[in-house]
Amino acid sequence: METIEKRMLTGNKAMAEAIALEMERDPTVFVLGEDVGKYGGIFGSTQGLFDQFGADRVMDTPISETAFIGAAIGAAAEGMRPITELMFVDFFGVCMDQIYNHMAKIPYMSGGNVKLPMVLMTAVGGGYNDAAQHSQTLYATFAHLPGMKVVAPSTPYDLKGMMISAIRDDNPVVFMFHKTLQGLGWMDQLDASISHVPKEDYTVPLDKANVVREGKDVTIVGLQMTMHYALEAAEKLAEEGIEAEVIDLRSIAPIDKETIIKSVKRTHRLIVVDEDYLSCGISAEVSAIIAEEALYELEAPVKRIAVPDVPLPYSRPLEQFVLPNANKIYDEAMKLINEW
Amino acid sequence: METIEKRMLTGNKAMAEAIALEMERDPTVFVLGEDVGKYGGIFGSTQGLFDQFGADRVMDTPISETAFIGAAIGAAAEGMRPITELMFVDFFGVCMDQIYNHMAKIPYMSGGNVKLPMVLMTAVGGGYNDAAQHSQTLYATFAHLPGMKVVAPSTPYDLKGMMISAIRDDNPVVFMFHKTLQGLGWMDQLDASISHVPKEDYTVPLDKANVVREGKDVTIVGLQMTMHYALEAAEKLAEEGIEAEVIDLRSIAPIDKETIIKSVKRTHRLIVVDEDYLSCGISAEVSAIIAEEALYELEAPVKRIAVPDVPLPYSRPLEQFVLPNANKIYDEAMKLINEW
Amino acid sequence: MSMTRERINIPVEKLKWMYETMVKSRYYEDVMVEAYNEGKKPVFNIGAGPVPGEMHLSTGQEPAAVGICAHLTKDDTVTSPHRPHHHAIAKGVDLNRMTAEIFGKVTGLGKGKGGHMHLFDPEVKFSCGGIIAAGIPHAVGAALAAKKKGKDWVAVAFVGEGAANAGGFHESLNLAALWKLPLIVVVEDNAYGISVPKSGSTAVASNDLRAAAYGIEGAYVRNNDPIEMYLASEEAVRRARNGEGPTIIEIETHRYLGHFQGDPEMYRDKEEVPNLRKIDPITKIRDLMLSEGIATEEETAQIEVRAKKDVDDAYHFARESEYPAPEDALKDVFSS
Amino acid sequence: MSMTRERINIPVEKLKWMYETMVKSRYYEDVMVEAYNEGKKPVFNIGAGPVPGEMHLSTGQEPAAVGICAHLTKDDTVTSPHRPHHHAIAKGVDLNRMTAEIFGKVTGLGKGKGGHMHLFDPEVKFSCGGIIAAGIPHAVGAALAAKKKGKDWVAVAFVGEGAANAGGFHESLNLAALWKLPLIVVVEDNAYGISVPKSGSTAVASNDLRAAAYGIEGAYVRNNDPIEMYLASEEAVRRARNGEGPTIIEIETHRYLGHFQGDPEMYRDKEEVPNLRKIDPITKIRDLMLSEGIATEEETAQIEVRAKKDVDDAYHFARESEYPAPEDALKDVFSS
Ligand SMILES: Cc1ncc(C[n+]2csc(CCOP(=O)(O)OP(=O)(O)O)c2C)c(N)n1
Ligand SMILES: Cc1ncc(C[n+]2csc(CCOP(=O)(O)OP(=O)(O)O)c2C)c(N)n1
Ligand SMILES: [Mg+2]
Ligand SMILES: [Mg+2]
Repeated sequence: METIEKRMLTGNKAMAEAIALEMERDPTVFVLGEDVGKYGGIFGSTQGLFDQFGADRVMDTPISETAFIGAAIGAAAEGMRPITELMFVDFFGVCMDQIYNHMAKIPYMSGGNVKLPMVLMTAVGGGYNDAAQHSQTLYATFAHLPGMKVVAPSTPYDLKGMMISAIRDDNPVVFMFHKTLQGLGWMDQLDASISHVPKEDYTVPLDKANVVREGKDVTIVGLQMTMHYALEAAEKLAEEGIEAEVIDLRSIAPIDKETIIKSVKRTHRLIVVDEDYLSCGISAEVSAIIAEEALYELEAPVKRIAVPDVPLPYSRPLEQFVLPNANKIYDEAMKLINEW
Repeated sequence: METIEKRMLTGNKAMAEAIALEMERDPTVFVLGEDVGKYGGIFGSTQGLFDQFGADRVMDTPISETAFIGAAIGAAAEGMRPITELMFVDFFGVCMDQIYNHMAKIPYMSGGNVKLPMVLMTAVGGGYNDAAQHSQTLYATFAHLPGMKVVAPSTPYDLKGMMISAIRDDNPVVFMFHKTLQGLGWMDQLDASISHVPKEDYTVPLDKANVVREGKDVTIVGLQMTMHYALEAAEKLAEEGIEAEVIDLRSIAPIDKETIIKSVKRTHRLIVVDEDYLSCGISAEVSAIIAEEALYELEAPVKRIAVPDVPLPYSRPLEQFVLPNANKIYDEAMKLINEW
Repeated sequence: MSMTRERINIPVEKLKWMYETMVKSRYYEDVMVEAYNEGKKPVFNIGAGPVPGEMHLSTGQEPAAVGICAHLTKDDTVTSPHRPHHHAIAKGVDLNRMTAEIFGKVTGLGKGKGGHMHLFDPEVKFSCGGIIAAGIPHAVGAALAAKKKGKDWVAVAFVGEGAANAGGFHESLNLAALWKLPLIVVVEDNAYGISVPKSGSTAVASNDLRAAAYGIEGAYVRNNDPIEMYLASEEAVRRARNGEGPTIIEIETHRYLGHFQGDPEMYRDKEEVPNLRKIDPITKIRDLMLSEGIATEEETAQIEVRAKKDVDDAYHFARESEYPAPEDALKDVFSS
Repeated sequence: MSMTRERINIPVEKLKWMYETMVKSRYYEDVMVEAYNEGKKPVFNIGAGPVPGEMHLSTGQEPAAVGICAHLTKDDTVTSPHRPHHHAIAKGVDLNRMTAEIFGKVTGLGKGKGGHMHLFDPEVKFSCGGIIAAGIPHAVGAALAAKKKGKDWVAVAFVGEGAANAGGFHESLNLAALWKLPLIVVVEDNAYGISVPKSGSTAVASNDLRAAAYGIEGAYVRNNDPIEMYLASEEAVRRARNGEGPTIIEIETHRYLGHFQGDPEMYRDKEEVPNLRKIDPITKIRDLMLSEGIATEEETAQIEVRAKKDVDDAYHFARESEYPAPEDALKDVFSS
């Protein structure tokens, strides 16, 4: 029997390692953002980088998201490869103009003559009672607007591999990492937030969904926390003899239609689970793709589970009520299978 | 034969008249925004108000959207009823934080103890080659985020009636008016941008779609320009003996599901036409609603026609290629009916 | 801190009120720290215990709040950022309902929907929020509303020194100065924005200098001194009520605790806080009142008892209150 | 305008370059106005004709552009707002491809995707955009890149006086000052932001005063004077190249035309523009060169011919170019 040594890393360390490897390889890569220096990023995304690379390449900024994200754009246009952090995605409203009107559009408006090889990383997600302004995922807010690749990895392995891909990509990439999947010591301890991560550099594509569990009875599409909930629900469903196929969406722009369609052709049932708001969300998009391109494969309505168009409430019973979880998925899957 | 005198108003005059009536009725109503004073609003939404009400109630602001929209929030919290204008919706990125994290959430976060009776009006739409930063509708960007009512009226009648409703509503209302439907002298002259508008005040609800043409063969849902294109397509389809039902969505948050579902139950076919981007757009939402709540009514896949996830290009042939129009709707309707 | 009677040119009742309010605020946070840590030991988990989520405490920063709120009535508006307790208490927010809100209870100011960063008490015109600098425009709006109503009400926006580099700070001050609105922006310079020292975020030494960019008055208060804060505020509030426009007041103050609870504080010297605590403004004001014969030991003891009782009552009210029903999450998005 | 030889302490070649560039810029816009109006008469329709969409002309504002660009090389960066022609021309943007872009042709700088408000010429590090103040951070980033690369390149961000009240102005200047970046912000005070006069938008008389908020240098150039602009810029560029940090230069300039073509201009006096045209800087610099013996009539005539030929060539290049294929709209979202 061969023993494989598993190198276990938390999500945040996987991300930071990816950045470190690219910074070693490429002197044009640098990081700027609030508390990315000594602090190592509020959610640990830059842990250790300041010590390794110093203040010139890991730059703390003032609370001036418009200026420093805009500066990243300006630096990228001059051939640098900046990685900038928007501390919580919830803060997008103070700097979205730079993100969506400039970062995302300049390559297009210039007819491809200006490239912006930059990464905008940002923390998403709730579930720890941080209330309406610090708990959102806002996946669709970014996926709706053209010109940026948008990814939301769910495992330490993907966090590293997709970060390396993002840094090397010549296009602007919005890299959403989920706080609870960073494996931080001061948050919920989740098995999923720590796993084997190879030491060397490797890439994971930015446009491919991942079938993380195969099954024939129902397709459950999720991303980040909702993908893990889907896996949990799938275990329970398996006990009832129901085999759920679980897809980790990972990339939300562009979205990997093929993988989803192929799966629905196999299972004929679809549930989309999303920690973002319901209306005009990723769950709507996946549902619409199927309604347009694989309608006749469906043997039941497409079910969406998402935050029901209310701001994230603070109090625990309220927040738990609106967030998706494994039980809700299980219940809906049972209904889809039994009632249709 | 009775003669009815028709009072023909352009869209912008209908809006301005609504505001004037409410300002006369209620001293707490006031307007603030860029060039809303002497200029009368770049798209005429405040035409004549400065002369009638003076600089204290029709306030020009600096180019400081965060400050003046935030100030509208602060004034609304103190019992005023501000109407504020974001000149082009495309500029939302410099002030979205005030809009979605504060205006939209304070009522909820305060448990209903703070009301924000305010209107944020904004111009949307392209088609006149104003390029990527001045041509968007961004309907879904607003509809995705909870806590604001979002409306997009398509006719002078509705512009007036919905504006009056919006001003009287105790909730924040985002009021999107389409530039081309304002009936301005310096833009495309469209029959639809001028119509009969009663002199007195009246209200049109903020949460009801409008069946503007009845038909039994296919439902076409549109809003603003795409609704007018749908009507045009319906005329052509009628020549082929196909009766399209056209729904003017009007309200995008909350969305009037019932009207759409009822229509699909009658026609069994659905096309959604949207001047916004495709992914995670209103077109996805409407499609997902049907896939979830009326799937078995469908006799053909749900077709979405929207801007294909590219920034709006400047050059005429390029822009025309990505925007919806009556011909595209006609062609898709023919396909839906002939191929399924 | 002003050490001679002649320098204490402020009414004795105000001084006592400031003392009582600082004691209350400090004790309130002592109680909250303990509640916050419940369920978070031995392993800290931000989402566990009766008070989950982020918790930003103002212990050490009380002078900023009391020095200006001593001049305000309930008709004046206060907006506050993510670190709001001292402002809320100084503005007279209902302590029971505020505490219940922080515990996520249905009796809270926001029925449990807001939490510690989102406290709204329209009765005393107090609000706060978690987005840096976002409260300043709201104060501008309140000041505008006051002007429109012909009242002499003022609006005070509290922000940290880090917030003075956000775009909203600039836009708001320009607008308020342009319209000569009764706005006062109080910048609490507690030396850090999370881990970033002021010198790492701010191109000028102090933010009162930025008043020049708006043609308004600026003042800098040193040494976390509540009396100097009172005096600077008196002048600013007077000008605002008189229609003379906005003021920026920056106060040097001290954050004794982490940015939020759970902050490892690797970015500052371990000696820093112990040294700051040695020059604590509450102790100093108490010593001053005693040495100057403004209050007796009995009186200060009475004040302390009263302040603590208010807090203890609020704490019990909060703990004994019910949680909202889960499905209430769907209510209050829109009012009808 | 400086009227004595001794005040003209700038190299003759620079003076001639400024003259030529101003003539070119002015003539360029004369040509563009005509092209813009094609298809828009008798009824103006913004979407009609060979040059549709908004058109913001800089006629009258040439001194701001030439005075500073005289000090720049193609390694220096310029970012410009919605009113970019004079900056683009002064920075040496490829006039053929720029014009083709404005006509929406496939030979344009952006293959027809950008248009007049979105001109990008990376060869000379020029860009512009339609969102107020949004180009300043890009210039900060270019300045940061220069510093990281150890070059003495500078970055110049042009904005209107209206833009100085936007949050991005403040954030960018603080950041650049903090990091001592080689940034120069040129504020073109043309008295209006669309219809709003400076006094209706700006709490201070001039934006150089705002330098105090960042501990940097500020300068105000009066009377739309290209020579004074040259001198103020010389100093600012020198400091920037020396690592001495950013500068704000505001210049009093004049917008002869509407905010955009089609602007009814009800907000300003009908006499205003005719009076401004009487003190036109191009005429004045020409008269000066002649009266001071710096150039002869023949030379100025030659300069004018050359400038106009460049423009005419560009115009013909643009008109004769093809439109992009409609389906090209789907390309260039991502590069591979
Ligand atoms: C727009 C925005 N950016 C970043 C943050 C994250 N954040 C919360 S508090 C804080 C530091 C604030 O510093 P300062 O203004 O000095 O206030 P202090 O915490 O010192 O009281 C930051 C960066 C935020 N809440 N909002
Ligand atoms: C963020 C933003 N707000 C508003 C506008 C609309 N707008 C375009 S130009 C302009 C006026 C700009 O004034 P100024 O900065 O003085 O430049 P000028 O037009 O005078 O050259 C405005 C308000 C915009 N483009 N972007
Ligand atoms: Mg601070
Ligand atoms: Mg101007």
